[in-house]
Amino acid sequence: MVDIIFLGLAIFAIGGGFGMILFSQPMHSAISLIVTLISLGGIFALLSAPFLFMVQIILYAGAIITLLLFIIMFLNIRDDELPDEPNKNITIIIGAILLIPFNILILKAFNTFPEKSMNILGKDFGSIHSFGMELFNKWLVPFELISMLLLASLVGAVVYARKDKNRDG
Amino acid sequence: MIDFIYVLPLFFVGLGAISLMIVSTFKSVTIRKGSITTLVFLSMAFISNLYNLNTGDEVYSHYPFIDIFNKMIIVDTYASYFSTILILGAILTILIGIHYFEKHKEFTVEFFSLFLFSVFGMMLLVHANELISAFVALEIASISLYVMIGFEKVISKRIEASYRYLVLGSLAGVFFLLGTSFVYGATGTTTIGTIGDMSLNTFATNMNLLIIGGTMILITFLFKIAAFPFQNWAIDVYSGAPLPVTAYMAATFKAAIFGFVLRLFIVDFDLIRDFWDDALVYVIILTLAYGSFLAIIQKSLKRMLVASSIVHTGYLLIAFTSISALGESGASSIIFYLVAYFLSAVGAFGLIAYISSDDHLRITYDDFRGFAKIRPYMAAMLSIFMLSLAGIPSTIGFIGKFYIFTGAIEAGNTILAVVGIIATFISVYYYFKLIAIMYFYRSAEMTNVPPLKGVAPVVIAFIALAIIWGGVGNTLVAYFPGVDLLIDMAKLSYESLFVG
Amino acid sequence: MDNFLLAWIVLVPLLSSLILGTMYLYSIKVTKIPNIVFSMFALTAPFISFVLGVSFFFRLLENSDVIIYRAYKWLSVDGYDIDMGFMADQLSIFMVLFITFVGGLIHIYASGYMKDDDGYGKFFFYFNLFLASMLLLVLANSPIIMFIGWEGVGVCSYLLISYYYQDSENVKAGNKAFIANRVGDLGFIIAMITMFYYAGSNGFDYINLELGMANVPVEVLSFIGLALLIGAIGKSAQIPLFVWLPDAMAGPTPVSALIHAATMVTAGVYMVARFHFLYDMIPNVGLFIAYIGAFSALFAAIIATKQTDIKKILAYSTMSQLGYMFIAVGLGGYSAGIFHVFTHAFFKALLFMGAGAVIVALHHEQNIFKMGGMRRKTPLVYFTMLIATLAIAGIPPFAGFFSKDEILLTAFGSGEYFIWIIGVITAVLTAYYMFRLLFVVFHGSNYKENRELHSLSKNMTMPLVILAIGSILAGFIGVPLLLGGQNYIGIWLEILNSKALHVEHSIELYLMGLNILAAVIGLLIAYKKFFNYDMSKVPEYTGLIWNKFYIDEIYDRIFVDKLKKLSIFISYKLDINFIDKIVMGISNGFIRSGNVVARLQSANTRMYAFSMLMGISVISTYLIIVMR
Amino acid sequence: MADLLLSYIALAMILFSIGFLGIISRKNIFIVYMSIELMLNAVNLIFVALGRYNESMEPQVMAMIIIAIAAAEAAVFLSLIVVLYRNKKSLNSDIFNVLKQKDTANG
Repeated sequence: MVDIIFLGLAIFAIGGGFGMILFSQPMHSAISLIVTLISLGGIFALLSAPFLFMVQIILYAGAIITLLLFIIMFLNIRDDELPDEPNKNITIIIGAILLIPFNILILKAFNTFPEKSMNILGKDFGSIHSFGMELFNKWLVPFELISMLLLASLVGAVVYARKDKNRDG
Repeated sequence: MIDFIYVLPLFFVGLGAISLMIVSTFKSVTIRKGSITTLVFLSMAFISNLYNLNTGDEVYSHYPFIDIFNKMIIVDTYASYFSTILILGAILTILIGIHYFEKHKEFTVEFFSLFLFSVFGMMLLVHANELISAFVALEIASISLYVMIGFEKVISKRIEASYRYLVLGSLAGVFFLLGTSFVYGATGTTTIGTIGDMSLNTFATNMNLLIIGGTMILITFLFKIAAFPFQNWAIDVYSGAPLPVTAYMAATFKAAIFGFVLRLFIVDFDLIRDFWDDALVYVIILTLAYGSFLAIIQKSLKRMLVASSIVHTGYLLIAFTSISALGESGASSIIFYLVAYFLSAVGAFGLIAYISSDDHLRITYDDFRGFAKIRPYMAAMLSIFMLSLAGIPSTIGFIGKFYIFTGAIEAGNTILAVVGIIATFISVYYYFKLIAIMYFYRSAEMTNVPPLKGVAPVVIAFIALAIIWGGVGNTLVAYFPGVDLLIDMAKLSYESLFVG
Repeated sequence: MDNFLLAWIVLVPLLSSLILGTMYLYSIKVTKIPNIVFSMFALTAPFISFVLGVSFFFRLLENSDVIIYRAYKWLSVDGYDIDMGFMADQLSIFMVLFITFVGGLIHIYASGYMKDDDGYGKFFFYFNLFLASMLLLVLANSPIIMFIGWEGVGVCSYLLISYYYQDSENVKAGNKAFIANRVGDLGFIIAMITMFYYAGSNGFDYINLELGMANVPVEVLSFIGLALLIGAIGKSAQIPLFVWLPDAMAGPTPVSALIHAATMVTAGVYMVARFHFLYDMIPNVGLFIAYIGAFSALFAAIIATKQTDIKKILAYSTMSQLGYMFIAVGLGGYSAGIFHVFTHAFFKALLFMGAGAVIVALHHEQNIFKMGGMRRKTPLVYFTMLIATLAIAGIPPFAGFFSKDEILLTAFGSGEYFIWIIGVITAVLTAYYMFRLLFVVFHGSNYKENRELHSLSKNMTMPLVILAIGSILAGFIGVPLLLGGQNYIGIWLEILNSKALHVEHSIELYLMGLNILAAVIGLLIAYKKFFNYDMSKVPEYTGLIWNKFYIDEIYDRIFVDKLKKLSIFISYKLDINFIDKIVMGISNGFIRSGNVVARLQSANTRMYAFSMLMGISVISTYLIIVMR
Repeated sequence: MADLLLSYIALAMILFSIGFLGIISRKNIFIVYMSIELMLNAVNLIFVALGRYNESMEPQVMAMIIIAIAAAEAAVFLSLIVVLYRNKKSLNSDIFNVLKQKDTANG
């Protein structure tokens, strides 16, 4: 049963990924990406990470991609403004061939891992409580640093987004 | 309390960044006020950092707030030393850039906020003792830089450079995370020091994964310092950026990256380094060749300096490969060369930024025809920077190269030393071309050359003096970056991370 | 005790140069400083150094121990120290003496030559810097310190050759000199690194190197020797790195005098002598050096016979004489080589200064066939030039005779008869082209009478006289035993000479006679062809028919025509087409590769990402292969 | 299948590769951005899978931090897209080549 769920989610994730890079309309791509992200959220749930599952759905699919969609609609791009991409498929094929050694390398390295059960663990593992304990006991530094990072990106976004007063000059 | 003193430099810089962010909304805060505030915060950080650095001959290693920070931040002599370089670099960048920022009206106070954020990120990077924290620090520095590059967003090439750096930088960053995940998979930890301990106990099967993880991290590292085959972005991004930012990236950011990578690779990745030493030889040769070829054809001075910074990356990597055989002295030659390059590059970029800040008349070599006639002091300073970059004796650049090449030979990498020396000879061509053009050609029409006035030229003159000073002899150098001290520090960071 | 004064030999010109540089900046920025103030600082420096040199000379005379002064520790790597050290031994002090003496005279001369130039202060700033670099090169106690001086000499020569930088040709000439020198420097550096690697473990000064060399395999020694030789060839303008020397005439004449007589070009000879301990162990390389010297000597002499520019003739003659020196040092006759360096310094400086005086007098005319009859106008210059010409041609008892004789004796005594024959032929040619110059310039008739001569100042003529006296007397410090003399220079530089020559006294006498004969033959040919040369004629060989003597015709048919063709071939075809092309080809190759690289910089984000992908792919493949 | 670590890693690597291919093949800057997001997600998947494998919470926290980093990057990237679109009136990254190496000067 778990296998079937995993397989379904994986197919959706991969299909969404391919859709994302193949659609020429950014809107369609973004929707494909959401499919992938939600599938990934499901896989997180399979991997005993319910909290991350929530975060993935709410924060990623819900917030970040919504923001992306908003920007796409905000710019209101017409079809004829989209770049002409005649060599897209050939590049993808060449790139895929070049990526083969990279994938082989990594999969070979993981292949030697001893087999171990990956069933969903008990209630506590991956719950908000255990997650919070881990975060605030051990990972406080990066967590706090994230706030600095967000501040920096906030300033950056403000700089970029504001209308320029010297635009004419 | 003592823990707090240790993180005081970081605290000041971070505080400065947030304060400037808040005050940037007020109209009354001008660029000048903003830059002075930046300098005040940086100076406070500098002084508190000197306190950390100056513990006599004792070297130390300390994890502040160990129960909360969980060994993710380390304060040791090594990190304090790098922080000194970084803060000093930031101060010099601001001092040299004031003129430039005032002349370009696009710049606002937010720029200084972002600037301090990036300094904060870089300092954090050299203090980081854990891969994820290091990545966050790297991202703080990078994101600030992306925006700083594109700050004058009405200029096409600025935002283009920003875009290119953002896309490729993020792409490279993903490899860091991928590497981190592999390292975690192989050892079950991401804390520097523990990785090394674990790697000694791990089964040989997982060793491959650790090596792959280290390689992925190395890819990010090679990208950020613009080494072959990840060097393409450098010339575009650097030449698209405003000149003071270019100087800052080429000199200071590179130092921060090396600061972190040296820690990581000295402490934990002995194995990967041995594994990579053979391959790095090709990377270095190609980096040197690519940079040299690119630099030799440039007509624009800025692009030439940028292309030659790729060559200097090659020199630094030569020292990097010598570490496995020489340990401390290999590491210290990198640190010394970083300082040498940092001074020369900041001076050269800064002076060109100063000269071309009013108008954009002096950009190519030809625009400097007969420059010595009109501005002899500036020409002399520019010549000093070129001499130092080319590594001519009695400049600090020569001593830096000397350490690197002798180190490479001692470590048995004679080929690299020879290639490096050939690259040096080629570099003489493009550096001396400027000197020759300034001194030996009839002057072109020179209009509106900025006079020697204000803070920037004085600072640049001091840098020029420091370059000569550093090249004259070891007696003086001993107090300057301190060769013996460097060795001690490299030693300590090695020991402390295993002990602590 | 007073060893620190050794450093001051170098420091005095250096300080003087720095003072001059500051003063010059002040002078162009604020108020003009009169030339006399510059002269005061400029001209005293070499003589102070000279006096210091003399004092060390006497100390060495009393006690022949090497004097070493370590100023401070310059570099320290892992407890391995390199000092800023100076060393005075017989060789270096001997060099210092004539560098400062001849250099000082050239300074005086230059103060007259350059007196109307705007950049008077700048000129002496470079000049003294040049002198300081040369002295550092000579007095250094380790190759690294020597290299600083070596580089300094290169940079200063570049500055001085391009001194009249308004003309882009001159800048090009300076560039050429600089590039040729850089090629040599590369050899030097490679040699240093190899030496350091194999023999530098105990220290890198000459004494330790000499000790360390003992255990180095001979192939490595040969490699070091050859690499050093590349450096020496670059500095001393030997085949194939000589291309810069004739072009270097673009600088003011005192610069040519300084570069050619006492300083830069002798650096290569000095270097070989300095590393005599190395070359003693590898006689094959030494022989190679001697051959390079011999061919350079002949080659340059052939070219010189065809030149019309007075300074170019002298330039080629320098190259030719340097060839002699290389023959000597290559065959282990270090004292003979240094002796020739010494005598050459006098007469070559004199020749250049005389030429400069003629050039100034004729308002910067350099073609000898537009001069003529200068004997009456400038008798003093004529007289001194005559002495110098006699000296360079090797007519006894002038200086060049003794040194050249000793070199040829060395070649003969070492059994290298081929080199010896080349040496003798070159001697004939030397006498020929030098007297050709002298006769045409000073004796030629039918020149345009109504020309006004620029007056020559005392500053320019006085050094001529001193050097003329020097050119007469300099040879007497090395009179061979055979003539009842005492070979002082051989004794003084005894430590260098490892090889005893076994030549019968009678043969030695024959050889000496042969040398004189060679010089006289050259002289006579020149006399026949050029004495009272008709200046109104076009300066080409077709108009010169002196075929009353059968021997002339033979000579013309056998030698001159062939040599002329050879000379044209060498100087135009070979020099310009071949050697220049190689040099330019290399640099063009770099630029072309640069353009290829530039094409990769397409400013296309996707392409950059793609190249990253390729890099990652290659790295992954590498890892798959390496990891089992 | 869902029991094997390798299958999760394989899925992650496929997604990672797709992301990389998107960057090299697409001119549309929106899709370039989405590709980077996809790559980050692939790395997250590896982390979470390894966390389950090691029965450790740590990687989940790391994944969480990576999501936050992605959010920060998103803010900058999206605002940059707006600037680029205003400046160039196009989404085609191939036409952003002011910085191309030319024979003439550009500083």
